[in-house]
Amino acid sequence: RERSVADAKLKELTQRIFDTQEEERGRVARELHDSISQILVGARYALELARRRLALGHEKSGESLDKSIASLNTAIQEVRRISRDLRPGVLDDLGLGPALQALTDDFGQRTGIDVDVETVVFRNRLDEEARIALYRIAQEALTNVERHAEANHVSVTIKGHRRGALLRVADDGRGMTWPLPEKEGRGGLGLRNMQERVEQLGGTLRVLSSRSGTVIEAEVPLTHMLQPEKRQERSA
Amino acid sequence: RERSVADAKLKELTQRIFDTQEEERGRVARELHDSISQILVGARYALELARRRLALGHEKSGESLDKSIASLNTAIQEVRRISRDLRPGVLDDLGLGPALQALTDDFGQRTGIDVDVETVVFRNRLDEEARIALYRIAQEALTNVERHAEANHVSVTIKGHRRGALLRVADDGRGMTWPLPEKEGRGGLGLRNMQERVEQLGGTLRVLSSRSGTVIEAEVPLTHMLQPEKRQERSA
Amino acid sequence: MTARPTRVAVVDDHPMVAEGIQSILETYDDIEVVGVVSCGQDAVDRVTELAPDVMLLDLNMPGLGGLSATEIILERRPATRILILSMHDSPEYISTALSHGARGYVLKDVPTDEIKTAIDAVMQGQEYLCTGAKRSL
Ligand SMILES: Nc1ncnc2c1ncn2[C@@H]1O[C@H](COP(=O)(O)OP(=O)(O)OP(=O)(O)O)[C@@H](O)[C@H]1O
Ligand SMILES: Nc1ncnc2c1ncn2[C@@H]1O[C@H](COP(=O)(O)OP(=O)(O)OP(=O)(O)O)[C@@H](O)[C@H]1O
Ligand SMILES: [K+]
Ligand SMILES: [Mg+2]
Ligand SMILES: [Mg+2]
Ligand SMILES: [Mg+2]
Repeated sequence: RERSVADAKLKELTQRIFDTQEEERGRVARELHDSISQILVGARYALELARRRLALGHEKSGESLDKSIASLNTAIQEVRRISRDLRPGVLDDLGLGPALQALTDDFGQRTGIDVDVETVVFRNRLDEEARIALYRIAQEALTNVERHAEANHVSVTIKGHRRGALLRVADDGRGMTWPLPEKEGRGGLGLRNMQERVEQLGGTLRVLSSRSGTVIEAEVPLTHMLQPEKRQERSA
Repeated sequence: RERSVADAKLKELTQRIFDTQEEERGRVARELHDSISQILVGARYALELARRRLALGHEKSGESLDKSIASLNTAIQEVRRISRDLRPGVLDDLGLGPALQALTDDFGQRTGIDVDVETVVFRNRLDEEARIALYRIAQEALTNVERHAEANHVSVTIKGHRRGALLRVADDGRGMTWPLPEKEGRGGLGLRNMQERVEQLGGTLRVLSSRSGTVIEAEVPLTHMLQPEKRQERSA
Repeated sequence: MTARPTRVAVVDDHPMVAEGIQSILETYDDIEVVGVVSCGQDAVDRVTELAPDVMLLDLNMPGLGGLSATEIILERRPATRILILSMHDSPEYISTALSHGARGYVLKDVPTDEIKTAIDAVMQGQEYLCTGAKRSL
């Protein structure tokens, strides 16, 4: 019986992992198809109209032109948003510090929660895997703060030290029971995924929570730091 | 111990999905940013040039207009391609048969490999989970044919029978050693993911391979078929 | 205004963008496009020969990117005024570009008049930061 309970749970979790992946694919595909494609097609109609009017020496071709310039602008902004949501260029081009800065700025604006970032600059850079993992962890931690914490303030810190790098997201919200009580049905994937991501890097995740708030700390070992001389040429 | 085996498996799967997901996110984000955005910006420059020329009564504004219509068309096609690769609208709107038809058409055109599809129509439809899973399996199987099989011909069949539904992808290529010889490090993910997806549905994956080709069969049980009366309103 | 036209070089790996900017700049009498180059390495190699007053430099290019190219170009020919052209609207890019020695930063999708405004500004010794960036610095 132990086994079949574990199996069922495993199966459910597996399904949820596939589901979230497919959900994201579906969402992005729809955004591209329903939003971007339609705007572009609209712009093209306006353009073709302008073209025809121009050929006929019609005076209103300028108007259709303006219309299609406007649509094009909307499309460009939407493409930028979708691309950045998938993976911000800042992260690949400028590194984790600037990416966290951009992430928290957006977060603060969207939620109205007061947020500060501290980047203790360190010479050794994180490798790509660690950079992405820590970014995703910060992203998920902030989503949790927004959805569950009822916090007034969050602070995000990233710093390097002798043994590696440390990301810390601390809020002053209501806190939670940690470890999470075993519940029937589906718990969240967020904390579990953070854990998984850090373990993948050979690091550790710490969760500290009390009535005065929650702290998430992800620590990544030195093996994921690039030596300055090994630093890759960035295409930034 | 049973439990920890299951845990390890889940962990591995999670990590595999993270890897492919991040790879895909990065790729799509870059395609959008480096390709689509640039095409759109190019189209806009051409448009602004046309606008300026028009205002000056310049005769060449038509030319810039044509250029920008051409760019816009390229952008529309590229957006469509990216969207369809992520999740084809046909799959959600029309079902697995038409989606496989579209997939193989693309495949044939891109690779020059001769491909045919047979859909033995069945009244009971697949539920969403099964539809997506079988589509991904066909996609991965075709990718493998393209990359490894050196085949001249592939045939894709989907049919329903009393016990469920069967997807079959058969090529006449070089074949492979099956089961794959245990190697150091991590082998490919494709076949493992197919396996995982089918198991998730309570189905079975069969791989048959010889020097005259490879056959992949994925079988999904009746529980994933919607009864005609339970059939959801489709948006087709 | 200077008597002779401003010499501008355009560097972008995307042909449609490079060509578009070139055509637009050519409509101004006080600008001369002295070269269109499609990668960072070529920009570095040809800066002395082209001798531009202003170099419009794309940020994301395969191989040598705009930021590293900026540093090398300024070592070779410090008189070059570098204006970064980019799709990225996060302010982090702007401050990084300036810290690498660029004189200005223009978004690719602002109205093209602004590119001209930016060129004029850096020619007058001013710094030019685009109006379209998502947050102010
Ligand atoms: N910062 C926080 N403050 C208060 N409670 C939190 C915080 N972060 C997480 N929690 C609690 O822990 C639970 C589990 O979080 P987790 O991120 O794993 O799942 P979720 O957010 O509920 O769902 P998902 O992340 O899968 O969308 C939450 O439901 C919430 O009750
Ligand atoms: N249709 C086929 N014909 C011949 N060999 C095949 C075929 N499909 C798979 N193989 C062999 O099986 C191996 C494993 O396939 P699998 O899809 O699991 O991984 P992969 O294609 O190598 O990598 P990935 O799918 O993760 O990108 C391949 O490397 C190839 O040698
Ligand atoms: K760019
Ligand atoms: Mg969560
Ligand atoms: Mg494969
Ligand atoms: Mg570029």
